[in-house]
Amino acid sequence: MEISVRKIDKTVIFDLSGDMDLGNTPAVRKAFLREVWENRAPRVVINLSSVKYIDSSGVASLVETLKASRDVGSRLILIGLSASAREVLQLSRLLKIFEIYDNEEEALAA
Amino acid sequence: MEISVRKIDKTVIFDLSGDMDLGNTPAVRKAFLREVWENRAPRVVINLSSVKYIDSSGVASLVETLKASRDVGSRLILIGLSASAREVLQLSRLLKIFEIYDNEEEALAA
Amino acid sequence: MNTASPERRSSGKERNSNSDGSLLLRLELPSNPALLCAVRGAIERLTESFGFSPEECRAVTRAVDEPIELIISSIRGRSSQGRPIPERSVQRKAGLKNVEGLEIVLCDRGPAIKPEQMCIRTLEEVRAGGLGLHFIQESMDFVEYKRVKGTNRLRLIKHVRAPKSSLPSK
Amino acid sequence: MNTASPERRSSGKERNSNSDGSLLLRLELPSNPALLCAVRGAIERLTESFGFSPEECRAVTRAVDEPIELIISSIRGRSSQGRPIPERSVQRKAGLKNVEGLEIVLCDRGPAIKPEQMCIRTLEEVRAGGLGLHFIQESMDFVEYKRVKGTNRLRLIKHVRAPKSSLPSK
Ligand SMILES: Nc1ncnc2c1ncn2[C@@H]1O[C@H](COP(=O)(O)OP(=O)(O)O)[C@@H](O)[C@H]1O
Ligand SMILES: Nc1ncnc2c1ncn2[C@@H]1O[C@H](COP(=O)(O)OP(=O)(O)O)[C@@H](O)[C@H]1O
Repeated sequence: MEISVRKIDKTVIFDLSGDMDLGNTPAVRKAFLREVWENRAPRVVINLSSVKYIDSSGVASLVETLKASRDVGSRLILIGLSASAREVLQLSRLLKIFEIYDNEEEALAA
Repeated sequence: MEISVRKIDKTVIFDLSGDMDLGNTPAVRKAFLREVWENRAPRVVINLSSVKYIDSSGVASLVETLKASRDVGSRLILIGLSASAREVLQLSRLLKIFEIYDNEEEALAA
Repeated sequence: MNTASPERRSSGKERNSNSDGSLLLRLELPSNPALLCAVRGAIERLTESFGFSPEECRAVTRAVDEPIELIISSIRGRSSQGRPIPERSVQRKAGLKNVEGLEIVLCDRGPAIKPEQMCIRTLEEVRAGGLGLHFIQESMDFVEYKRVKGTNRLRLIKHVRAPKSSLPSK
Repeated sequence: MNTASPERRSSGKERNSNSDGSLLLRLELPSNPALLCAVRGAIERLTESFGFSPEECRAVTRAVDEPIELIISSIRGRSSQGRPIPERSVQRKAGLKNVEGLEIVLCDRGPAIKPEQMCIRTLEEVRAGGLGLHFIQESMDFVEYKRVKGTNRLRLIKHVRAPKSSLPSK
């Protein structure tokens, strides 16, 4: 799993690629939470378009990031969900909890 | 591996999907050869755009089909090669032996 | 980790099927999360070749991946016990049951699972954790957990509903 | 099935590395071509996680798939011998060698390979067949064949050239 961070105006965008599983969610979670807590960007976008698989620990790290972003008053947006990622959030009944858009354009316009 | 055959004018088009490996090349080979020998279409197109993997037995069945088509005087064209399929033909030094186009349009215009 | 449906549990055919010689594939791996991708890769492709729909392929893959993660976590002491335990191997067998489904048996020699760890939490509240078991239950037709002579055995079965292509016989 | 390069063959480190306890994954399967896809799925994903380039991932996958096909064919009597032989299992081990490459050992209890079967044909003429061994040689850094106590052992090694990400330690 590779993580990189970009900034467009006041939006922080995480680009992830690879699978989000037990092997890397501790690192991913840390990267997300540090960004949310330290920089308190008003909008954080997690780009999952190159993520093939998200497991329950990946879902857990997304939930923790959502909670942290609510705590600091920033908006968390997920984009580029694969069928698998959508199914996992659906199964977890979290599809309606997250703010989700198809792509970056829509997320930045939202 | 799924195989289906279509006809556009005098061109026979095979649409394959799945992997071409030892498990299915006997069936694929048979389908190719029967079409070439029985119907002797002037042009046979093998659409590999949904084929992820071709092994040496798959390459062998393509070579046999090429030889059969030369025997009956028809043209064999391969389209939609994946990076993997291209590499396998390259490794086999067959990339220049086959008539290859990107897509159906180009094959039909050729 | 038994299913709620009693008629499935009492099916003698299903209970014995993993010893009927129809072993398809056996995987053995140390409890290293870096290997999860390889197991998923194998299951993804195997389920495809069984004629499961793409959704079903993903569901079975998830249902195999999640318990292996639970096993790795429990063996590595990341679980509630909180103490590190020597790493043990995880095995997976996939048996073909009369060409009507896929059976997967996960074995590990980690600590026994306590019944209270096996309850699926309600999904009403938004919180991290407790999702793995839920994914497994949602994805499979039959789920059974047993502790036999120091080995945890988790059996998972998924039936093929609309077979597109059947597995070629040997 | 030794490589032409003698300095590789004489490397004691490489010769012993598969017994150094760095087993990553062990796969056991009957000689059924329907399972090839599962083995490829596992190797594809494993090589990705090792940081091999997409081309290298495909090359290693091919180099593992082709000899298993040869084994299946030889066990099933599809090979030159022409007579059916009882099916046996194929095993695969992948060991990590000092985080610098991937070692794969394929074992089978089929008939021994005769030296004359091991020669790679010239690719000058256009004909079907004889490509499998060529794909293996072209794809791997080290290839070695041994017959040990009724077991054929084929060792394949691929070095990681530009590691993008290393396999997390346990
Ligand atoms: N096969 C298993 N091996 C080890 N532990 C298991 C197994 N199945 C379930 N568990 C235990 O079940 C509990 C619940 O798992 P899960 O639903 O994934 O919750 P969480 O997301 O909090 O880990 C965990 O504490 C785990 O230790
Ligand atoms: N590990 C192996 N097990 C069994 N047979 C093998 C093995 N490696 C090579 N062979 C033999 O090597 C020969 C050449 O294989 P290959 O290059 O793929 O040619 P072909 O495409 O004609 O099968 C085959 O006859 C096969 O029986």
